Amino acid sequence: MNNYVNSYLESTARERIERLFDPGSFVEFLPPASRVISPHLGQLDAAVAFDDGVVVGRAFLDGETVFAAAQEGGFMGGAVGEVHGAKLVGLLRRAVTEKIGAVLLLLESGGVRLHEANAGLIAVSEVMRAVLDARAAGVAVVTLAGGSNGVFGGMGIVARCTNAIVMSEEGRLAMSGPEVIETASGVEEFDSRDRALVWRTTGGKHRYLLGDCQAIVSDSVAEFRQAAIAACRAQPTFLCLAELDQEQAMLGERIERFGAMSDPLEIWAALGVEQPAAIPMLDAAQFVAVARPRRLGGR
Amino acid sequence: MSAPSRVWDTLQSNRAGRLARARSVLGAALDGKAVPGARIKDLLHNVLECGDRVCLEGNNQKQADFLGKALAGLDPDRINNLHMLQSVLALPEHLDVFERGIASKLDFSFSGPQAARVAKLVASGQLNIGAIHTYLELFSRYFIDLPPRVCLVAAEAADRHGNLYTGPNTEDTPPIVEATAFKNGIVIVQVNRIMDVLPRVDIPGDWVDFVVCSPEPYYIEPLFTRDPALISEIQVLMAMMAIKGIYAEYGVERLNHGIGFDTAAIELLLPTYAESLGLRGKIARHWALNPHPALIPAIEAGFVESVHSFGSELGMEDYIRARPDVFAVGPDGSMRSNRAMCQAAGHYACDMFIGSTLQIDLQGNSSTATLGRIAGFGGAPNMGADARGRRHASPAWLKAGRQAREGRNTIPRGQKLVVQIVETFREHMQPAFVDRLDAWELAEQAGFEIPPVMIYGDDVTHILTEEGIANLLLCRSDEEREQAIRGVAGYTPVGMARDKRMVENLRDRGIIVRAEDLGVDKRLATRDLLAARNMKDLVRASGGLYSPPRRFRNW
Amino acid sequence: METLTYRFENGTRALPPQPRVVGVVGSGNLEVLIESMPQGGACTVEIKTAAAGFGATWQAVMLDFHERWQLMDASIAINDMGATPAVVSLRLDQAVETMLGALS
Amino acid sequence: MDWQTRANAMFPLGHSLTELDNFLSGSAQSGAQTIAVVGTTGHAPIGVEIALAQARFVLQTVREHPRRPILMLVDTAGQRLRHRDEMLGINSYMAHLGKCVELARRQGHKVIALVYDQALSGGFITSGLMADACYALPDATIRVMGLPAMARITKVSEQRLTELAASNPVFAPGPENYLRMGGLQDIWSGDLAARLQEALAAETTGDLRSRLGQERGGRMFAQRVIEAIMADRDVLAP
Repeated sequence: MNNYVNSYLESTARERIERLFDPGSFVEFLPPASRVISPHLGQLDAAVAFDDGVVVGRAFLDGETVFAAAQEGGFMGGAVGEVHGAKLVGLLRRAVTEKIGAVLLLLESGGVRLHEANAGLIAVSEVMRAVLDARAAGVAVVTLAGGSNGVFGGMGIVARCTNAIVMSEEGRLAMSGPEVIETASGVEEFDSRDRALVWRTTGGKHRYLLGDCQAIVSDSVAEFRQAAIAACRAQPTFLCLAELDQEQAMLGERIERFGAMSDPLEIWAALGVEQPAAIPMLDAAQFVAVARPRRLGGR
Repeated sequence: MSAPSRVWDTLQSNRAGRLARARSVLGAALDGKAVPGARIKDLLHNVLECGDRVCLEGNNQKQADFLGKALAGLDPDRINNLHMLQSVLALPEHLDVFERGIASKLDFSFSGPQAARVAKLVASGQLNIGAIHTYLELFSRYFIDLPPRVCLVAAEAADRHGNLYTGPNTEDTPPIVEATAFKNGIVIVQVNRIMDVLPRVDIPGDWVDFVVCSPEPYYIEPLFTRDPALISEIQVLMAMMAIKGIYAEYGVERLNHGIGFDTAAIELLLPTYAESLGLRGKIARHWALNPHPALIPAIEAGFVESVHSFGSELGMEDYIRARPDVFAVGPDGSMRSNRAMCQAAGHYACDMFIGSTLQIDLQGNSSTATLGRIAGFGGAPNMGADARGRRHASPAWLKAGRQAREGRNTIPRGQKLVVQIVETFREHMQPAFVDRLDAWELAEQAGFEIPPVMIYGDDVTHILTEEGIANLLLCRSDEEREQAIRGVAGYTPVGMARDKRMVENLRDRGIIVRAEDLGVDKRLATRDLLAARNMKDLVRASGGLYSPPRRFRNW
Repeated sequence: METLTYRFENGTRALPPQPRVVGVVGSGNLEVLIESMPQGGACTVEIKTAAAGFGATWQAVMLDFHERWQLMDASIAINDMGATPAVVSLRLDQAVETMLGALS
Repeated sequence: MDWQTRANAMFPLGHSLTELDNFLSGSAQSGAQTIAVVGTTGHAPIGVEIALAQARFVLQTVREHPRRPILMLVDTAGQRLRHRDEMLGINSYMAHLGKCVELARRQGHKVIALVYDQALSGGFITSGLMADACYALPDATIRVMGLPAMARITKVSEQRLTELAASNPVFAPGPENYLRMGGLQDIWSGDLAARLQEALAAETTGDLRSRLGQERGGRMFAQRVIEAIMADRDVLAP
């Protein structure tokens, strides 16, 4: 009966921060009392939030000092505006100057905030550059994705620029939302109401099997914490040609092997999963036992 | 004096004429009772006559959608002025028949998804409403003054003789077919498949005239599936108050629940909160209820002993089959539902109905009608009404009756508990409490003789909101009743206009009860208390037997 | 958006210095930021709400809140997206309870 | 605006660009330098294949032509909106392209981009916006979403949006707005070959776009927020 407190999905951004890091250790940068709100939402008669939908600051994780950011999916779907994006950039740059070991990005976002679309788009690319700059400076950048809004749009790209991604099955990682695809290309292309298909296509288990995320945990803040501790210790953090060549090969292989398939179930079968239809009901530990030997890019 | 000789078999000869026309036009294409799907319009054009009363099976769950589409595609020059009889208008083609001039009159119960379009067609004069009924009332009229000349129904499967297997979703089929067949009407059935041997016979073949195998299985709506992830803390609080303040207070053992998240929260609190109060075996043992997935944890925890259902629910088939002690199942192991029987059971055999609504006025009348939408009622009014014909006693029924009659010189008698559970504001800050129901204006606009009230105030015994419970049984005057309602109406204009002193007096007398008066600890009112917090928890609770429709999954 | 402000004088209960924010600015929800600051003993409230026309409701909700807690030298700022009074009261109580809890 | 015309104007000394399925690549001569050119044509939707093809070209350039400048030519309708692309993880392909560009930069390749026709949302993030400096032609289209669609989503009337767009560059389409916000280094006009040579010769150190946006008055908060966090201040500079 006590799982709720522990559910990552049901926690707000602030609750995730409070529960994931060492108790009481979080110190927020530009906290809500600073009232650094979006300068653009007001003129469009939209509600603002005192933190512009992202909490950033310093904390201890298992005794180590880390930086952390958590996007609030409940506020405009976690979408990135000018201030929101700049908070992420500032955090990542400060991690470099203060030589912080790791930055944890608790992402939950639909991507660019349409009310301030140009600023959001530029900001997302600035976040990307800042993530890669941090990695080049030896800072491990780790993404946690387990919120109900998923990690979409530009933030889906940002996530894949980080060192490692930890997901829950309920978490989603993709580019365009199913509703956007349905609107643009028709319900035959992607039925956004078919949630089983949506999660098969974008959810944590599929991403783990494809090698897009490095760890999968159940929807528990405690499990995210353990996986985050492990991910922060992984080295090296910087990009090199060999690694990108390897990624190039893996992504090419993906198109070759699975490009003609139309449902993730076929991909899972092709990866050697004996009962693909049974995958969705497995809990995280059972799933990892089945998936780890068969997934792409496995480590 | 010689009286002109009267003909006594016009219905039979008319029926014979229709059958002969159909046989002649279909010729060799007619194989016993089986009509090829491609010839459905030929069949309908020939068995139907202008002005016929036609009952199209369609309720809030299963739909004879293939036949409905065919009907909507008929030639209005040949077939027009039909009088449609329908439990529920759910699909667009249910209204296309009016728009295209094939039908002109309608008697029905519920039109939720199409309510706005109904209102438009009424306004334009293309649709004349006979009356809006409750389910039981409409079924009853099929046998008295509205027997269908032709009915178009849906079944899971048929055999060569026209015997029907309706399976878990039997629902409305039996009364429709019986009313039609035994008044010399024509019974046409769409089936998903034709089998040599049926799993069981739900409708005997000699009541059935034509069977058509539809290219797609009939449409079915998972109407009673509520994702626990969407239950709010406020709903948890209200559910705690309901369990402690009403279920436990009256010892309610036999009951019916409405469809919303408020009652889903109660179902999910039985194995946790109610268990902690030691209520297992004492409350909520026997149900008239669709197989709500949210009931699974309470069934597994041993709270629920029996459930009889109006219809089935998509994805619950295997679970039901595996719990034959709880659900009504046939010799084949699958469920048998029956809307008419379950409505009667809900009315006469249950001690309590609890459900939500959209608007409540100062007399306690409640309505789901809103402007521009003619939505109807469904089953709630049959459940949510005192069964004045009831004669058997039970502790809950007697206690309610005692409270209503205390201090009055009347003969002892029980009363049904009818509870309306609402948050004082719905989403978008729509107040649930109003001085005047929208139903009045709707009635004026549509020319109804009476406003479409879902549950009459004099049947309502309790109103439960996040602010408290108003026990209307204990009110002794209209004024007390009004203040009791205002006293739980929160910050709505109705609530803020309360007489504070009188409300405090009602509270002292236990007519208004707050969470703290009940000893309900508000700090416990979190989603933690739900026995399942998401769909997957429900699947786990069912031991993997419940298989939710795809749109309810996030896996 | 509509802005509403209220001021309740003569509170008796002081808050710890650390500000507190609870809730989320999402549909049917709100965020509440409570800060301790000198206000001559008063508790001030500023509400920015997406649901216009509910001034009387807000006033009643905030008056009851003040009667429950009697905060002094407190500033309450709210960003609201159509939360019902039940949710508003819940969030306000949560915010104060966590702040006062932090005191003990 | 076909790419050949643009290419001929930009590379009067010659080029070997080839186009296959909207994927453009090759080398070109700009003044005394040989540069690598990669991009897309025909408002290409960026799907997994074309993202990967661009990445392959960038990696090949890094491997075979150390320090050779890279010019990205942008013409895209945004990311491809298909179930298949999402199933294969299109965000990983986009990110991979971005990382390859980053690698090139770190290995001493100057990377500039030119929006010669159209740059829409997702297709732009990992191409033009990953360059050291991004430029655009004056008649280029740059946007996330058009005003009519934005009006539907934000429920603010199109007329009101148009009025607001006159003073605030934050949501309305157009290269001028991106210039003011620092997203574009400059808008090219006149002699394209000369502009290209100037751009290749320009110094670039790090990502200065938020500062540019502030200097140009189009993005007044981003830089101040970044600075406040870096300096551990709870208030923004005025």
